[in-house]
Amino acid sequence: MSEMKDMIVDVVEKIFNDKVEKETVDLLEENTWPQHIWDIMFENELQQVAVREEHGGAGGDYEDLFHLYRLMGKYAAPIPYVEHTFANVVLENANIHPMKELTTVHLHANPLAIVNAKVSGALHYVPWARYAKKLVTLATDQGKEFIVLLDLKDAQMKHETNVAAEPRDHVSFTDAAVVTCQPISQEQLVFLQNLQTIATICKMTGAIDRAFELSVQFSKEREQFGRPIHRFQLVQQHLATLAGEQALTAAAMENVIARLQQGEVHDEVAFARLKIEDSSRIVATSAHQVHAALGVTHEHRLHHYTRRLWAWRDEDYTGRFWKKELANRWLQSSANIWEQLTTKKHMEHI
Amino acid sequence: MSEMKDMIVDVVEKIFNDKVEKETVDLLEENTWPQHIWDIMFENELQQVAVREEHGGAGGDYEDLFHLYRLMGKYAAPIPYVEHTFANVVLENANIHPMKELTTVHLHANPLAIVNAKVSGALHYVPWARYAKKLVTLATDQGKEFIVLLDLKDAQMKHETNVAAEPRDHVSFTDAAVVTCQPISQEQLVFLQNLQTIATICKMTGAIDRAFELSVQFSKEREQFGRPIHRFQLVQQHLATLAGEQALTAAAMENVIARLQQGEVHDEVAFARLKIEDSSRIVATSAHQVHAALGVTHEHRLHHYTRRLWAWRDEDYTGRFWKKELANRWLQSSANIWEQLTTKKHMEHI
Amino acid sequence: MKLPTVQFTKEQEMFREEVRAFLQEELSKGTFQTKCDSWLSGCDANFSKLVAEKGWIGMTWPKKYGGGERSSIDRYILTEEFLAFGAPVAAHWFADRQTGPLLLRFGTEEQRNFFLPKIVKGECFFAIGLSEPNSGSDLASVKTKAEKVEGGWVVNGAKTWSSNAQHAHYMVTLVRTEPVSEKKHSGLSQLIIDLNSEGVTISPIRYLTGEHHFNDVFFDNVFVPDEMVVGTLGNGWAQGLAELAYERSGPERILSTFPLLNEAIEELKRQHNLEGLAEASKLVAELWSLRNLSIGVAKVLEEGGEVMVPAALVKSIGTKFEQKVPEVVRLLLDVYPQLQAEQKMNRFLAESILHAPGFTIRGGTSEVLYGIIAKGVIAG
Amino acid sequence: MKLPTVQFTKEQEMFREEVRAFLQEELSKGTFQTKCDSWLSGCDANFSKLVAEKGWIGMTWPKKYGGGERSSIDRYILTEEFLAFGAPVAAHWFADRQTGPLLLRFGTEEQRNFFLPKIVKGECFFAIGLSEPNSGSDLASVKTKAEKVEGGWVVNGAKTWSSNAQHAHYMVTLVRTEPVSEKKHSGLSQLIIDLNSEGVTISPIRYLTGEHHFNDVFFDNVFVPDEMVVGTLGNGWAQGLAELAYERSGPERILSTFPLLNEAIEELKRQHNLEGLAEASKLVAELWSLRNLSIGVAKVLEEGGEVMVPAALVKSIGTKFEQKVPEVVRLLLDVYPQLQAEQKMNRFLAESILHAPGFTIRGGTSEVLYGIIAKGVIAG
Repeated sequence: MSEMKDMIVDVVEKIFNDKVEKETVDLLEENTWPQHIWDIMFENELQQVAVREEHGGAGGDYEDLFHLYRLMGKYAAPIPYVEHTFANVVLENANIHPMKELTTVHLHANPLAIVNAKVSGALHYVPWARYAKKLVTLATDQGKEFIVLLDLKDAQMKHETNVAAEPRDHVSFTDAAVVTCQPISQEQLVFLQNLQTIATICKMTGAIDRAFELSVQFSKEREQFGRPIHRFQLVQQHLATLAGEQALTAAAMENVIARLQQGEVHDEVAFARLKIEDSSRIVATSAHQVHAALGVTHEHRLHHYTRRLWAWRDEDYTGRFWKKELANRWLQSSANIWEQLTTKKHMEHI
Repeated sequence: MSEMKDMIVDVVEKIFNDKVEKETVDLLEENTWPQHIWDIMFENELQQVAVREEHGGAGGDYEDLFHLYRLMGKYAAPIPYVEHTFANVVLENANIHPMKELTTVHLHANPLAIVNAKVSGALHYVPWARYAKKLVTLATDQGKEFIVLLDLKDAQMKHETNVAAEPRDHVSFTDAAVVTCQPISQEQLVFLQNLQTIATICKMTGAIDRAFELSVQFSKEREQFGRPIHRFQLVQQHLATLAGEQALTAAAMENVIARLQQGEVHDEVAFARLKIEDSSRIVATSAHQVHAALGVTHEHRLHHYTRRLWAWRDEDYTGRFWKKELANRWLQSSANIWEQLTTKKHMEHI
Repeated sequence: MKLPTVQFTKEQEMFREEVRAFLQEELSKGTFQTKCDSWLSGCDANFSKLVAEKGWIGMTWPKKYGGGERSSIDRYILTEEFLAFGAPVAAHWFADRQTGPLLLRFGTEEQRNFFLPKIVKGECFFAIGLSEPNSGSDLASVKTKAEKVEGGWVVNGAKTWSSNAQHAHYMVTLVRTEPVSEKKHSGLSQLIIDLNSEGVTISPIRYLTGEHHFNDVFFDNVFVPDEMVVGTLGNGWAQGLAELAYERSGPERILSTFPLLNEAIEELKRQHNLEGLAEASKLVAELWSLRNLSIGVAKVLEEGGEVMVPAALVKSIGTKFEQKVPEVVRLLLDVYPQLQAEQKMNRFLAESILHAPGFTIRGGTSEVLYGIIAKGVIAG
Repeated sequence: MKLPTVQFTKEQEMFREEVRAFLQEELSKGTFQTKCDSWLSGCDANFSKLVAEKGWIGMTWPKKYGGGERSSIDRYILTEEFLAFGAPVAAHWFADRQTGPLLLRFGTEEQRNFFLPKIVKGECFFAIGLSEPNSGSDLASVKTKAEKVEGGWVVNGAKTWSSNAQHAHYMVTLVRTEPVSEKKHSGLSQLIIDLNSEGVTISPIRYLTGEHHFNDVFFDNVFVPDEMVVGTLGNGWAQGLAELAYERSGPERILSTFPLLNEAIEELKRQHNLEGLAEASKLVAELWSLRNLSIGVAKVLEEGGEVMVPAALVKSIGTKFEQKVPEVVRLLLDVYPQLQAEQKMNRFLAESILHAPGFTIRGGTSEVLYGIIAKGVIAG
């Protein structure tokens, strides 16, 4: 862990507390976004966190970056921070110089094809593509996989959104030029799968943090039948459920990151991803039930968090992907599940 | 529906109320059973319900019989009534004369083999075999299926029990004589599968009736923190859950029987079986939680019902069997599920 | 709890076929597009007009008011088919489900003669004014006040969560006609308020998706003539409770996400996915079980029986089932929820997920229902 | 709620291997047979003696009392391995988990010197006397009374649900040493009662399976010497609360049905059942998540931090998970639950199903825990 973690987290939380009002998040639904917040982040060099020193990095490591991702979830920050910084993580892992201009990333499916150094193919649900200049993605050339950097002005684009109104565009290329590309090994790809999954886990953890906080606050303020609703056993049950899922997901995130920092992350990424997918359902259900009618209005900000949970759980490398992966790993192992759980594995990759 | 249904049900409920004390049910755990209750049932010709007139039947039809099965569950009646009467149902459906002496039945798996008119093979978990004289089961002879009646004195037997301490014996035959046998068509077998499944549904419905009743009663009598526990919201939630499952399973049972009586039962048997399996879990969990520590003692009679639910849900044609059956049926049908649900099908069999 | 077992007659089955053929045809003509939760979100006056032409609004009401004098089981079948097809029935929904039965039970002959024929023709839509800002589940804490004046009442206050009030002509409004006494349920009355009256302001409450289904309705010295009082003055609470049974046990508490389940099973069949079909069959079994109960309640209602507790049961379990459908389906199929998607599955999944939180809140929260059921059960 | 993230050290991993090798050997020698819920149902003084010989009872306690002065993380690892192997640890369980820490915190030097070395040697087992007939979740409603006499106290009353008291030598007993005042939590004290004393009667409460784990313990003018008072007179409630944290957050609230899960996954592997393994992986993910939390609480406990709320969380969610395991496993595999079965799967499934109802009741019902958690959360 970098020593600056707490400081960076404090700085960003302060920025978001000041600048990311509910109305700011609502902008996405009007098909625009608060560029000024992006710019403030830039002025504070926050897009450079965890970038390598030789590439102009501002210090910090993956752990710091991941804790910022959690804040993106906690504030439903309507900026492509995760996408841009993770695109740069991918580029650096492929030994490509990271980008300053807005770049997005799409790894988990539909690799494009490279033919005669030109790229063709279509990608669904590319985050923030309409606002980004560049795209980092996978492409195959004669059976080999490459990380490619593409210019989005070469793309045909159809604007779409996820259920949280975040941009998820349909992007297609026909014989587009490759800005740059590098081959990527299977081990590197697995490592990037792990990293991207952790990124999603962190965003979701943050959204759960907030859905829990909002519910606690609401249950103190809201009165029914003459007393604050947190005095009712059935509301207490919801609060206990929410507190439990929040604690479990926060601990899962921290444990996965700790393992990553020790170079020992393995099945834990899958476990944390599966758990947070299930927690999302439980948290969204209980948070909405506590908030009752007020929570389903657009005016209340709860939906900024629950809709993100509903969107994010089905994006990137999902629980579906990871549970199949676990099944395959276990089938190939003679160790029983207790041994699997209690024996650290050193990452084979990178 | 036979007009005598309410009368028969009243008679048996009265007998059980008088005679089937908790201690009577406990006898099974001491490896004995209350023969006198069997005898009283016999004196009242209750073993003859739904038996054909020409076979000495006492009137009544399947609907009457099934309502008595529900009472067997509701009183955890420690007698092989369901087994004996259902064995006779099977015999009559195979055009074999029903038995007066205690007979049991085992249909759902492991058919025995007939070679040179002799039967060999082993059956697991045969209900009440140790006390029965005869066994009705399936056997195959050169690829053809038969309903066979066997003499249990020809069997080797290992005493086993289910989790409710009911006798479920391991029974094996080596070149045993066939008392009588008749070939059975696939359609007849499907019909018997339906009937046996309905029988189990009825027993389980009765056990759910009682687990619900006991919980309501307990929540009125038990005080905690100075008031009856039914005044606590979390107990109310359990009571509402139990009331719901009781209502759902009772309605499911009645609907299946109504369809059967109209000769139109089809997917409904599978639906009711799947539902009652799930309801058993919900009911056992909530009933025990309402009863708290007292409910897990042997002294309290709740376990007579919950243990039966846990045992019966895994016996005969289970949810596992029926959900596969439904999947296969649907795959072969061009009708969508709404059409399946709302269009009556006439039984193809019998 | 013992409910009757209803087996549909041949005539009823034929009626179902008739409704289905109509919906199939309108669907293929593009008159409507299937939606999940269409009884809230599918508001289309033109479609309601088509339904009216078939004689399917107020179909159980007396012929002298334009009704069809059909059985409530026929109406049950009709409603089921609408929901299974996800047809846009929201415009006439409340008038058909609640206002008509209310007027038939408590209304004056003049009210019946004036309103029912219009409702039946699909020309008069109603909204419901029950909840108030800050009242939440405590429905009896009504603050909207009607003061007696010459020839009528002057209403001041506000109602909230009024579905589709922006398209409705009238609102059945629960107001306080006597000052608050010890029993907060007393002194309440139901008034029919013309939503075009002076002093009425309707302002949208946007749903979390941004959709406009719900409204705040404000009353600023709105005059309501005496003849618009429904039933007995001061008896509004009891009259309102009677409505709740109609509101809680219908197929709309089971089928709101059915179009998703149906589509999912069709997709699993296309994939020859036996494991998936087997899992989905458990949902269908639950649906079938709930439906037996719901039809049983409909039968008791028709016979004038008491259904407060079983109706609460159907609602609490049924709406939980509706919420469960998208959560199970998304694990059975690889599908990305998206409201604007071209693929039906993606769209139905998004609609179901986004509307799900409301299912266990609207029409009585599950928490309130548990209390009602438990009290009923304890009282025996 | 912020808990520390614990990563095991190399030494700790080696310790785990050591425990595992021991258990593997004893298992293959037939010293014990794996059971679900073995910390309640596996009571074997001989096995406890073997554990004592390894220095694994009271392993965190000071050396001067015979302890090993090892970390609570080591003890956590040890406990996990016992439970994962379903080893019969019930005999020394309460002395090790609760009585030792209680005496170290509140006991006199004499008490420590007398009891701890015996416990460590596996020669002295304790039972807990907390619940009383009819007290249920209302633990503070203690009626068992101790009256002051020359040189000690005379105890009358009864305790219930005392696990394995029939095998224990002593019982830490919560009694009322002052008359009931307005605050029912005050005036309570903890006494160590020799279960061989005159006037003590232990009678079995059979579990629903017929097994004998629990007991009623009656006190009829039982004399308890002054030196057997633990801590401060009248402070028994507070002292007892401190014990609860130890009782609620350990691996025994997560792993009671683990042997079944382990066996199920091995079986799915044998069947090459990828779908089943994928489903089972969700349970393992839950287990992993709970374990992180439980270990975090253990770490805070070791550092003397406050864990009332997170311990209640671990217990309420962990025991629900323990209950869920058999219900998921039985749907993944074709297995018939049977207590006397030869096949491990059938036996583990029966043990898990039959013991499951107790998980969410013993040590604080889930209903009581929800209240504790919610109050903690609201207080911030």
